[in-house]
Amino acid sequence: MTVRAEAIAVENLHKRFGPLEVLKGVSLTAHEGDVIAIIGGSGSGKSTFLRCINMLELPSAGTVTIHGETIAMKKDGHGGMMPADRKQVQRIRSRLGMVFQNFNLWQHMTILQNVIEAPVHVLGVPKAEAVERAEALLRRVGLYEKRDAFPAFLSGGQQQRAAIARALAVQPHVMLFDEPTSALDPELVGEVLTVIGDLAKEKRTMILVTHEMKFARNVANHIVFLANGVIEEQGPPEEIFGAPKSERLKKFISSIH
Amino acid sequence: MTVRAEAIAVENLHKRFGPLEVLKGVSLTAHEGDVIAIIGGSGSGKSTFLRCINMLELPSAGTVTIHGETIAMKKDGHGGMMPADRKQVQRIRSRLGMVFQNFNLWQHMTILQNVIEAPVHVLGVPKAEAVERAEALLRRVGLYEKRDAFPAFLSGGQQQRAAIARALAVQPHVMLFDEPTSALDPELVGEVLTVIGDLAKEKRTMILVTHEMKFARNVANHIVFLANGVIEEQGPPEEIFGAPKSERLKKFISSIH
Amino acid sequence: EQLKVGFAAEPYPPFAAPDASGNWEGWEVDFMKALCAEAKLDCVITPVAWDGIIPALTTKKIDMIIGSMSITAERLKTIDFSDKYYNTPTGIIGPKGEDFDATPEKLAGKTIGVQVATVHQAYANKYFGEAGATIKEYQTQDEANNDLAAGRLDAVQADAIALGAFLDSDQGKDCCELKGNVKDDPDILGAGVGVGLRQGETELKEKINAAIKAIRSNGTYDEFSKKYFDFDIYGG
Amino acid sequence: MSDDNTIGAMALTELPDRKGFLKPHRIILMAIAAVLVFCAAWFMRWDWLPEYGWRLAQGVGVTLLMLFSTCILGFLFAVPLGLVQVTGPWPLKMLARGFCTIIRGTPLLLQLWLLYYGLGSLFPQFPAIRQSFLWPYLREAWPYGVAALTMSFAAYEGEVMRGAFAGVPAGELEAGRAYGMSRWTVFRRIWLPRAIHRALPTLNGETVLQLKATPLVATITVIDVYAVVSKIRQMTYLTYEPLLLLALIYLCLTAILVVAFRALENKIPTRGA
Amino acid sequence: MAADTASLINWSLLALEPPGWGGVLLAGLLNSIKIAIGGYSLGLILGTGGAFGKLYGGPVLKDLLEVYTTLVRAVPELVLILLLYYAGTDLLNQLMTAIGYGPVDISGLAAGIFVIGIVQGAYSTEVLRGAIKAVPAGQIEAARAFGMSPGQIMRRVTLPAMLPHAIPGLSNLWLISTKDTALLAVVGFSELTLVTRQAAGSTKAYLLFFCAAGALYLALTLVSNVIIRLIEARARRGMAAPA
Ligand SMILES: Nc1ncnc2c1ncn2[C@@H]1O[C@H](COP(=O)(O)OP(=O)(O)OP(=O)(O)O)[C@@H](O)[C@H]1O
Ligand SMILES: Nc1ncnc2c1ncn2[C@@H]1O[C@H](COP(=O)(O)OP(=O)(O)OP(=O)(O)O)[C@@H](O)[C@H]1O
Ligand SMILES: [Mg+2]
Ligand SMILES: [Mg+2]
Repeated sequence: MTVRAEAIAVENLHKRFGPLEVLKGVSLTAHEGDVIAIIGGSGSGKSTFLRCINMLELPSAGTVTIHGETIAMKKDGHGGMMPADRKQVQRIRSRLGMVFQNFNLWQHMTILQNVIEAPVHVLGVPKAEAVERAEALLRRVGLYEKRDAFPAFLSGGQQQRAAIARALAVQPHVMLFDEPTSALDPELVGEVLTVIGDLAKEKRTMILVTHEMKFARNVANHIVFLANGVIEEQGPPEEIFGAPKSERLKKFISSIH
Repeated sequence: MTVRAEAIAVENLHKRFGPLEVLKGVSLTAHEGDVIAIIGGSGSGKSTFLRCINMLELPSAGTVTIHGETIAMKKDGHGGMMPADRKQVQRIRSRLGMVFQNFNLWQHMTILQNVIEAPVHVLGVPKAEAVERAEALLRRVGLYEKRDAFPAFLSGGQQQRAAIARALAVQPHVMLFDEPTSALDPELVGEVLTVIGDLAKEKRTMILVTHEMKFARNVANHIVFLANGVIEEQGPPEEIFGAPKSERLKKFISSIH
Repeated sequence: EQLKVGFAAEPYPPFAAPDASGNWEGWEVDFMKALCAEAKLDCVITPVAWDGIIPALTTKKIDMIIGSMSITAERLKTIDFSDKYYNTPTGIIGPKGEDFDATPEKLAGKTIGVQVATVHQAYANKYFGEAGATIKEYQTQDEANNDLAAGRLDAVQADAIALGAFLDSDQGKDCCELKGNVKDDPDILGAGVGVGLRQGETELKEKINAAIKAIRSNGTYDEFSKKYFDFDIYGG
Repeated sequence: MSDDNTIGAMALTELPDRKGFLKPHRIILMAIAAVLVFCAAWFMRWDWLPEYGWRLAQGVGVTLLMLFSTCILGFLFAVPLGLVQVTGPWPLKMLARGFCTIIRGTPLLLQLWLLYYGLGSLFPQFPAIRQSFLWPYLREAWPYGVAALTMSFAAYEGEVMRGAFAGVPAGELEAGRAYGMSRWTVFRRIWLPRAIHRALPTLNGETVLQLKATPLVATITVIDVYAVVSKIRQMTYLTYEPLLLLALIYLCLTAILVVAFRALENKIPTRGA
Repeated sequence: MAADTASLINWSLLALEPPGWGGVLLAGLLNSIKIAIGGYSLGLILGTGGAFGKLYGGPVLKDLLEVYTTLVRAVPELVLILLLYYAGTDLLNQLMTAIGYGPVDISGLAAGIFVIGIVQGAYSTEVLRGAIKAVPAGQIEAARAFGMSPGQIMRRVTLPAMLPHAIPGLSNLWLISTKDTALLAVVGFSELTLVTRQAAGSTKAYLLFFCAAGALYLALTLVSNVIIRLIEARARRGMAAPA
């Protein structure tokens, strides 16, 4: 397992919101091709952890290393930390593809424009090339026909697939998913999970927060159970779901079904 | 059964909306103390029938008799009919208590004001007396504490109970209910049905359109099954639910469960 | 350097009013042209709302005022004036057939229109207002005249020449007549009309005084005045 | 166009809330403001104030009289204007819509002058009018001011009432009919109060806008507070002081209006928002 | 007096060539439009800055902007125009003198644009602030997650995304700015209303000229409405039809 390069390494991450310490020292390493699923109860800090990775939330302590490059942090004067170099953060962010629970597609752009936006305006890819790649991606997620529609006119499942295409368009080192299906009507969940499952088969590095246990089990090669701001237990899916050790995890798994 | 006086008699009611004939000759008699439940598929004309009784929709043909008084109709010149005497309609309406699917409480009045509005401004009851009666009614539906609240601050179930109190306040000969629970969250349905069930026990004359079959069965002494604008079948609940005769009714009942 | 000459934006015939092509014309326009030519100044007409014309001068939006502005002690506290360039009596007009004259006793109880921020306003308030007349103030002389014709006023007090022009017009001919000139009060009505200037600009003031003297003596003044008046407007 | 949410942006309809108002930087800002006010009081000329105080008060009275009379009158017209546009027969509907469009499409100042100088100068040409009992009023300026401001308020508020009437849920009106109310009772007891309630926040903004429109009547010789201040400016030749005082007066009047409306709105609470 | 009634419909007074006053009116209208466009644009710039300042600025900036918008929205335009017209140009001149330049010449047009712009700036601050607040936070977060810089986020996401929400308010502002130009008549600026008054005063055909000016303003409004509707249809393409 160690021959593969490290894609992401998070060291001893802490995050507090005022008096509330949400993450109390979380460390996690993802190698190239890893698919890591983060599970845990509501409010356990899963989203916060994911958002700390690309600095949408600023960690209170700890380091994040993406592809060997550690995000430089400095004290912000209020007892917290802030990025030392904003340019570095922007560069690193552009190499992480994030998919949100609420899709967050830009409503004033067509689907195609959504997908080419970051390649063209952040990475500086020539427009023609970006369009070509975007069309290939849209075909892949089954939205080629809808490329000129505006997001508001698509179903939730279609919007989420467009959001995945948008994230893939920056050719990210790592894809981050925050509960990509929990805002969808039950009948639309399947189409999105299929797309994500296909990505996993291609050995794309992914970290995903999900409530879909069956899906996590099938798709991930590593499961992380977060509880109370720490990693309570982690391991391959068979162990976590088949032979959970900690009481908390046992309770969590039984509560799901 | 015939010793009781006739509360409502509808004769051969027709109603068309443009080219669409929604009611194709419906006759129904309710005696004092009857609780009649009207069931039927969506679009079968249940609401239209109920609304024709108090002339919220004008019937295209047929007569409506309330407590022996037939609403006088005349031709309106467009091939339809209209009430010959608007005052008569207003008088008769004020003796029918209608409860709507969406409650339709007046949002700019408190609950108490909603309840005394019609007695004071239509029937001319002195205000003090109306308030006294209204408070008794509100106590009965369990809303006495909320009497000075505005409708927007109540739950759906509370609003519907207030609407029932409002309808009772005019001391109606007949209560008309149009799907009183279908706009409510499932957990709120019970409280409203309890109130209606209590009214039924007091032998108050009621006609109610409902989708709650179990409730209809328990509460009504007569079930009317409307399909395609005609009464396909009617009878006591045991017969209708226990031994439906027509194919349509059989299919309808099986589709419900 | 261009000098901006403030004119009241409201028409004040026959002294200054814009015509249909937007050009300003009238006696004061001719006077300004002669004056600036004589003093070798490059002048442009800048219309300014009359009731804000003094602030406009002090805040340097304009450099002088040629607006039939009488030289009064009150104004001299704020601005400076050149020597007078014309002087005429103050008259009162009223509807034909009504019997009154320009005395406070006869005007008591009547409504008198004046242009705002003029010596006439101050005079009317002091002499007629105190005697029981109602003084109504207008942004422009023209509107006061118009309201007199429209029957909303009983009398209008203003410069006799401006009133004369109105009485000669179609509108004024039918309705109104001169009721007389008011008793003079130099403290309020001032010692004639002068060019308004900022205080302390003595150089400009001297130039203008010299120019006024020059056009008076070389006949230019009389020449353009003839076009408008058949008497000597410079006054005694 | 959605006027309702725009009016909040046009006219001040909210005042800063009191809780959490005092923060360190605010204290410094307020100190600076105090110094500015002190400088204004000290270095500018205010000696004329006592002399004109009474006239200013009268001017404020006239301004408020103008405001309230035209708002009330205008509102009375606005109700039928709005109603007709929702339910009226088409000729009336077109008429009402045309009226609103024309008034809203032209400057109030122009309307005012059109009435006073234009229409007003026609009247005396008809002896019948000149001899009628109306003539003493038609001679005055204020009826024209009231007329113009009323029409303006009616047109803007008529548009608002149209939206408010149309927005009352049909079910509530139907409930009224179902209880035997006559059409008039439904209108009087349900439709109108409900529409007014809906329009109240907008009404607040419109009233503030109307207050800000009142000084225009000074241009047709009505002596409101603006006219008094203009007069002070001419008598004293001061450029800034009277105008600053005038701004302050309007600021206070606006604040009073906003507070009053807030109290009115709170009588019938609405949920959310 | 009969002559006056006849002059009511003396259409030749409106002829474009002198002695008709039509040309003067049109020139006035052109001036009005220039000021309206200038003032509106200046207001938009101020408003954009103001809105971002109010939303994302420091506490002091926020409070100062609050004072600005409160004052402007509570005081009549007529008073503001007088204050700004005198004080604004006075201050500018003093400033220029203080830093060594002589007093600058401020044309009536520039002063008019400045005054209308300041007033409009306060209104558009509020309109734009509301519109920006209506942009879902997630859309901006998504832009950050893709590594856009703050400037890019504003240009590429925030501004275009808020446009549909801002357009009704901004169109109203435009209509207000065309009508507010009439107030500059009180400072003697020859826009449409003042030249109308001059024309009416000179010819005594008050009714005719005021009606003519009214028609011009109305035409301006109606034409604007058509254009606004086109713009709105375009800007709202991405919005689902209201339910
Ligand atoms: N911006 C914030 N300010 C204050 N508290 C926050 C903030 N964001 C999150 N929290 C708190 O941090 C805790 C963890 O939140 P987080 O969203 O990470 O949980 P989660 O595991 O993603 O839960 P869920 O499964 O419900 O999404 C919660 O208690 C939440 O209330
Ligand atoms: N005002 C109207 N104009 C035209 N058609 C109408 C109108 N009201 C009802 N209809 C039509 O009449 C038919 C019967 O409507 P009605 O509301 O009475 O059905 P319903 O039995 O109450 O159905 P549901 O159970 O869905 O409430 C429907 O096809 C409906 O579309
Ligand atoms: Mg989460
Ligand atoms: Mg129904």
